[in-house]
Amino acid sequence: MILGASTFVEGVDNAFILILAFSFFFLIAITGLIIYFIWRYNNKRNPKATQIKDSISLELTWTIIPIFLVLGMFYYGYVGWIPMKRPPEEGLKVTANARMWSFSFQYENGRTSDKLYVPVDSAVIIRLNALDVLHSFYIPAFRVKEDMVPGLTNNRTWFEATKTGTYNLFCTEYCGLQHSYMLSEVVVMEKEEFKIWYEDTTAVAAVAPEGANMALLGRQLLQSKGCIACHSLDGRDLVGPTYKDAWGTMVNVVTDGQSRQVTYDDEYVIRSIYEPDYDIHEGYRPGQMLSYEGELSDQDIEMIIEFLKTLAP
Amino acid sequence: MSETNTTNQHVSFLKYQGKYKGLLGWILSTDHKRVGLLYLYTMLVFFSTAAILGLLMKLELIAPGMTIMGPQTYNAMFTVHGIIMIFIIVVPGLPAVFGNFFLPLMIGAKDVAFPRLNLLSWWVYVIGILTVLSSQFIGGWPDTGWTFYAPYSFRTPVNILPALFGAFILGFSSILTGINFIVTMHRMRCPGMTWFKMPLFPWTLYATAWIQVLATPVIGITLLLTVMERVMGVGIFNPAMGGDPILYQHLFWIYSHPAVYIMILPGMGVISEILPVFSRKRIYGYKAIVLSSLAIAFVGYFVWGHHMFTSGMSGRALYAFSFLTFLVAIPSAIKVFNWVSTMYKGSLNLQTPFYWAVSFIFVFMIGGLTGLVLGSLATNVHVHDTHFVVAHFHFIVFGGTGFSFMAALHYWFPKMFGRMYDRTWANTGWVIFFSGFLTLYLPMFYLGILGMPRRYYDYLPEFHGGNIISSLGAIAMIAGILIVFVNLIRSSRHGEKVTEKNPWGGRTLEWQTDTPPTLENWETEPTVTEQPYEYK
Amino acid sequence: MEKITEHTAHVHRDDEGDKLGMWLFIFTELLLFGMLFLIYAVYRYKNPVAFQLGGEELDVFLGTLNTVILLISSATVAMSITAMQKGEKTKALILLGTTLFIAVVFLINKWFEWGAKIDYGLYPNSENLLELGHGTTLFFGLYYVMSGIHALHILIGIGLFVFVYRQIMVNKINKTDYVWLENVGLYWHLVDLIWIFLFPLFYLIH
Amino acid sequence: MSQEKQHISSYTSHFVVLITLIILTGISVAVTRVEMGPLNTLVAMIIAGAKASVVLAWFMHLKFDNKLFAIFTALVLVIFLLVLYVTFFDYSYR
Ligand code: HEA
Ligand code: HEA
Ligand code: HEC
Ligand code: CUA
Ligand SMILES: [Cu+2]
Repeated sequence: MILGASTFVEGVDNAFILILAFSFFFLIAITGLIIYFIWRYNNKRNPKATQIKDSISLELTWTIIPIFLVLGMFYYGYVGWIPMKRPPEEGLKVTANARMWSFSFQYENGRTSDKLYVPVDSAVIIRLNALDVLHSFYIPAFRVKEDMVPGLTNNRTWFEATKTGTYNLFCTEYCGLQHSYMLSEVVVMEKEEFKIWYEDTTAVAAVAPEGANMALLGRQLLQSKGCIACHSLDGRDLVGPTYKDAWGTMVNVVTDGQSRQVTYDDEYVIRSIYEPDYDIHEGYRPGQMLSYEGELSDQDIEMIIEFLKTLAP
Repeated sequence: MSETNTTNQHVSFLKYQGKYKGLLGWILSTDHKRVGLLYLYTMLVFFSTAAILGLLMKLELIAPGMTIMGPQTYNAMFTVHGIIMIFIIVVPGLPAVFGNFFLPLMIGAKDVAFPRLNLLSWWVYVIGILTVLSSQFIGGWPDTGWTFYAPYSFRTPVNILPALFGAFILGFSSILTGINFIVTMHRMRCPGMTWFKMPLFPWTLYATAWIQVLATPVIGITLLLTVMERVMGVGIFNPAMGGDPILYQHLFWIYSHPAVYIMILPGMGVISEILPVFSRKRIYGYKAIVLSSLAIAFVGYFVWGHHMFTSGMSGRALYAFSFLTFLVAIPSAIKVFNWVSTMYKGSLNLQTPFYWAVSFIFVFMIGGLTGLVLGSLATNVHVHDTHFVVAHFHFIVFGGTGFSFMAALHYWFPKMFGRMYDRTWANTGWVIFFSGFLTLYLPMFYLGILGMPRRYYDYLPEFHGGNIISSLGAIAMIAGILIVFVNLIRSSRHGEKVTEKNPWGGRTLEWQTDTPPTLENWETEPTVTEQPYEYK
Repeated sequence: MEKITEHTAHVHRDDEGDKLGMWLFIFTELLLFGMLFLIYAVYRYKNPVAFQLGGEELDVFLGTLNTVILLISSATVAMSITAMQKGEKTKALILLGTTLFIAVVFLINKWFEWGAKIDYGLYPNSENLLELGHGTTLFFGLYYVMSGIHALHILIGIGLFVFVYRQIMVNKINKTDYVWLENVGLYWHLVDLIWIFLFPLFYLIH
Repeated sequence: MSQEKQHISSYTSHFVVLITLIILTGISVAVTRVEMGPLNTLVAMIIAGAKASVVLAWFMHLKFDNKLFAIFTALVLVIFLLVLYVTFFDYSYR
C-alpha cells in the first residue's frame, strides 16, 4: 500500500486489504444493482410495479452471512494488532517525552535527542510519557500509534524497523496551538552505525567543547528543546513572549498577584526556566510553560543566555 | 374535542392568525408545524455559517504553510465548525425539523404530546446557541476540538466555558424533544394504528428519542464536570490531581457514539419513506427495518470504545469494543439490502427526492464500509486521528444525515409550503453537489492512509496533491449547495402552487390531509386499517 | 371565545402520558447520576485505601440522620398523594408542608456538614486536600460534586413543592386532577433514591 | 377524559414501607461495623438495592401503574449496568 518499514506492516496491511476487498465488492455490487434497477425498472420501461411479499429466509440469509463476514474482518484486525500489544522482553529501551510542542527521546545511557535514532531489525521499546496534555506517538511507516497520556505511567509501545532510512513521526492527538508542528523523525540505522551513535559520548558531555560558539549552541538548544514553539525569535507573539529585543529590558511581571517590574537578566531567565510560574509576564497565562528543572543544566542555560544576549535591542 | 372550531378549518398553518401577529406569531406558537419550521430556519443560518468555516479551512489547507489564517484561527475554526455541525445541526437536525413537522401528521395526531414543552425546547436550543456564540466576546473562540478532551480543555488559555455550557444547554433541548416524541408515539397514535402499522420514519424517531433520553445526560454531566474542573479545580479529570483523562474520553464517547446514531437513524427513516413512494411498491422487509433500528439503538450503547483504540486502554477492552463495533454494522447492512430490494421490480419515478435518496445509499455505504476499516483493530491503529477518520465521518454525517436531510426537504417541500420547487434546477444542484462532495472527501481517505493527521493546520509537502483536489471539490460543492438552497428558498415564496393533497402518491397519513396542513391537521380524526406503503 | 385565538393548536389532557413523560425525565436523571457513580466506581477501584480513609472523615451520624429524614419526607409526599386521591385537601397540604419542611432541614444539615469540612480546609483545590494525595483529592472532589448536585436537586424540589402547594390551595390540583402532585412526588422519590446510594458509598463503606 | 381508574395506596401501607426502609437503613449502618473486607461493599450495595426497589415499587407506584413503566425502568438499569460492566473491561485489565 504505502511505504512500510516495520514488522507490523504485514499484519495491518493484510487486514486493510481484506476489508477493502469486501468493501469494494459490496459497494460495486450494490451500486451496480441500483443503477441497473434505475435503468430497468424506471416508470417508462416498467409502468406497473410488482408487489413482492417479505421473505423471512431471505432476511435471515442477509443477516447471517454478513455476521460471518464481519467476524472474519474482526479476526484479521485482531491478528494484525496482537503483536503490537506484546512487546518482547529484550530490546532497546527509550523514553519518549512529549510536551507542548516537542518530542524528546531519552536513552538508557542518559543520551537524549530530539529525533528518534534506532537500529534496524531489533526491537525498540518505547515508554510514552506526556508532561502536560495528551499527545500521540505516530509513525505512519511503522503502523505504530499510541497516545501519550499524562499520569499514565506504564504506557508503552514498541516496534521493530525493517528498513533503514528516515521516517516521519507525528503527534496525532490534538494538543493546542502548534499541534501541526509537533513532528519529528525516526532515523533507522544499521546496527553498527547505531552503536557508534549510541556510544558517542561527546553529545552527552556535561561540558561544552572548548572554544565552541556558546551562543550558537544556545540557539540549537532552543531549537531542540522546543522553546521556539512558544517563543519566537522574530518578534511574533506566540504562546509565550518573544525573545527578540528582550534581553536587558524591563519586564512587567505578576508575582503572587502583585505587579512589579524586573530586569530581563540572568537571574530572571534562570528563574523563568526553573520556576516559570513564579513571575508571570504580564499578558501571558500561568501554567503554560512547564519547568525545565533537571532537563536543562545551568550550563545549558548559560548558553541560552549567551544567545539571548545576541538578540538584545 | 370542543376546541376544534370552524373558523380555522382549511386555513393553512402558515396563514392562520392567533393571539400574536407576525414574527411573534411564530416564535410563540406551539403548533408543531411552526416549531418545526423555526428549527429549519435556525439551522439554515447556522449550517451556512459552519459550512463557510469548512470552506475557509479547505482554503487554508490548499497549500502548505500559511495561506489565509494563522494556527490559532484554524484551531478555533475546526472547533466551532465541529460544535455547530454536531450539536446544533445534525444532532437535533431531522427530529427537530421533520420529526416535529411530520411525526404528528404521520401518526394521525393533532400535535405532539406536550406542545408547550416543544416550543420551550426550541427556545432552549436558541439560548444554547447564543451561549456557544457568546464565547467570541468572552475570551475568544474555543480551540479544543469538538471533543473537549481533558486535560487540554483545562489548560488552553482560551476561555472555553461558554462553549461547554452552551453544549450542555443544547443537551436539554435534545432531551425535551426526545421525551416529547416518545410520549407522543405511545399515547397519540390514531385509531387503528398499531405499533406495526406505524410508518418507518416515526419508528426511527422512536429509536432516536430513546437514545436522546438515555445518552444525552451523560454528555451533560461530563461537560458540567469539565466546567467545574476549570472553575473550581475538583480534579476529577485532571492528571495532576490524580484524575484520569482516559475516563473523560470514556464518558464523552458513551454519549457521542450513541449520538452518531441519533444523527443517522432518522435519516434512514426518511430514506425508508421515500423509496417505496417513488418505487410505487411496498417497502421490502418492514419488520426487519424496524427491528434493525431498535437493534442499532441498543447495541450502539456499547461500542463507544472504538474511538479510543489508541488511547492507552487495556487490551482486553480493545477487542471487546472492536467486536461489538462489527456487530453494530449488521443492522445497517440489513437496511441497505432491504432498500435495494424495494426498488426491485418497482416502477421508479425519477424525481429529485429519489435522486437524493439513492445517492444517500451510495455515500452511506462508503461511509459505513470505511467505518469497518476504523472498527478493525490493526487498521484503526494506522488511520486513527488521520484524515481517513475525517473522510469517514463527513461521508456518513454529511453524506448520510446531510443527504437524507436534503431528500426529506425535497420530498416534503410541497406539503410544508404548498408550493413546488423548480425541478430542473433542483436536479442540476444535486448533480453538482454530488460530484463536488466526492471530489472533496474521497482524497481525504487517501491522505489518511498516507498518514496525514487530522486537526493539522499545516502539513508536509508530500500531502499537497490530495489537498489541492479536495479543496477544489469544496468550491464545487458550495456552488451546488447554493443552487439547491436558492432554488428552495425562492420556491417557498414564488414556486408553482400545489393544492392537491398528495403530489407524489404517498400512502402514509401526512399525504391525506390538506396541503399545507391546517392548524389542527385533521377535519376528522383519521383511522388506519392497513400497513403503511400498501401499494396495490 | 379565547379558544379561537389561542395559538396552542391543541391541548388535551392525558395523565398517563404526563406520567410517562415524567418517568422518561427520571431516566435521564438516573443516567446522569449513574455516570457519577461510574466515576466513583472507577476511582474507588483505583484508590481503594484513600477512599476508605476518606469515608472515615465523614460524619456517619449526620449522614444517617439525613437518610432517615429524607425517607420520612418520601413517605409524607406519598401519603399526601393518597390524601389528594381521597379528596382530603387539608391533610394533603399538611403532609406536603411536612415534606417541604424536611427538605429544608436536610439542606441545613448539609450546610453544617459542608461548613465543618470547609473550616477544616477540605474543599476542592485547597492546599490541605492536595497534600493528602491524589486518592483523597478525588474522594472529596466526588463528595462535593455528587452531594452538591444532589443538594441542587433538593433545592429544585423545594421550588416544586412551593408551586404545587399553591396549586392545591387554589384548587388547580384537586381530587380529579392531581397528576402534577404525582409527578412532583415521583421527582422527590428519585432524589431519595439517589441518596439511598450516596449514603452507603460515602459514609458507610470503610 | 383519559383518566383511568387509579390504585389508591393506603396510609398504612406507606407507613409500613417507611418503617421497612428505616430498618434497612439501621441494618446497613450496623453491618458496616462488622469487618468483612470487600464483602462490606457488597452487602451495603445489596441493602441499598433492596431499599431502592422498595421505593420504586411502592412509593413510586411501579407495582400498581402501567407495567410499561416498570419494564422501561428495568431496561434503563440494565443499560446502565452494562455500561458500567463494559467500562471495567478497561479498568480491571489495565
Ligand atoms: C452519522 C454518524 C455516524 C455513523 C452512522 C457512523 C457509523 C459507523 N462508524 Fe463512525 N464516526 C462518526 C460518525 C458516524 N459513524 C464520527 C462523527 C466520527 C469521528 C468523531 C471524531 O473523532 O471527531 C466517527 C468515527 C468512527 C470511529 C473512530 C475512528 C477513530 O477516531 O479512530 C470508528 C471506529 O470504529 C467508527 C466506526 C463506525 C462504524 C463501524 C459504523 C457503522 O455503524 C457503519 C455501518 C454501515 C455499513 C457497514 C455500510 C452499509 C452496509 C453495506 C453496504 C452492506 C455490506 C456490509 C457488510 C457485509 C458488513 N466511526
Ligand atoms: C454535519 C456535519 C458536518 C458537515 C456538513 C461538514 C461540512 C464541511 N466540513 Fe467538516 N467537520 C465536522 C462536521 C461536518 N463538516 C466535524 C464534526 C469535524 C471535526 C471537528 C474537530 O476535529 O473537532 C469536521 C472537521 C472538518 C475538517 C477537518 C479539520 C482538521 O481536522 O484539520 C475539514 C477540513 O477541511 C472540514 C471541512 C468541511 C467542509 C469543507 C464542509 C462543508 O463546508 C462542505 C460544504 C457544505 C455545504 C455547502 C452545505 C451542504 C448542505 C446540506 C447538507 C443540508 C443543509 C442542512 C440544513 C439546513 C440543516 N471539516
Ligand atoms: C508551552 C509553551 C512554552 C514552552 C515550550 C516554553 N515556554 Fe517559556 N514561556 C511560556 C509562557 C506562556 C511564558 C510567559 C508566562 C510566564 O512568565 O511564565 C514563558 C516565559 C518564559 C521566559 C520569561 C520571558 C519573559 O519575557 O517574561 C523565559 C526566559 C522562557 N520562557 C524561556 C523558555 C525556554 C528556555 C524554553 C525551552 C527550554 C521555554 N521557555 C519553553 C511558554 C513556553
Ligand atoms: Cu502534541 Cu499534538
Ligand atoms: Cu463511534
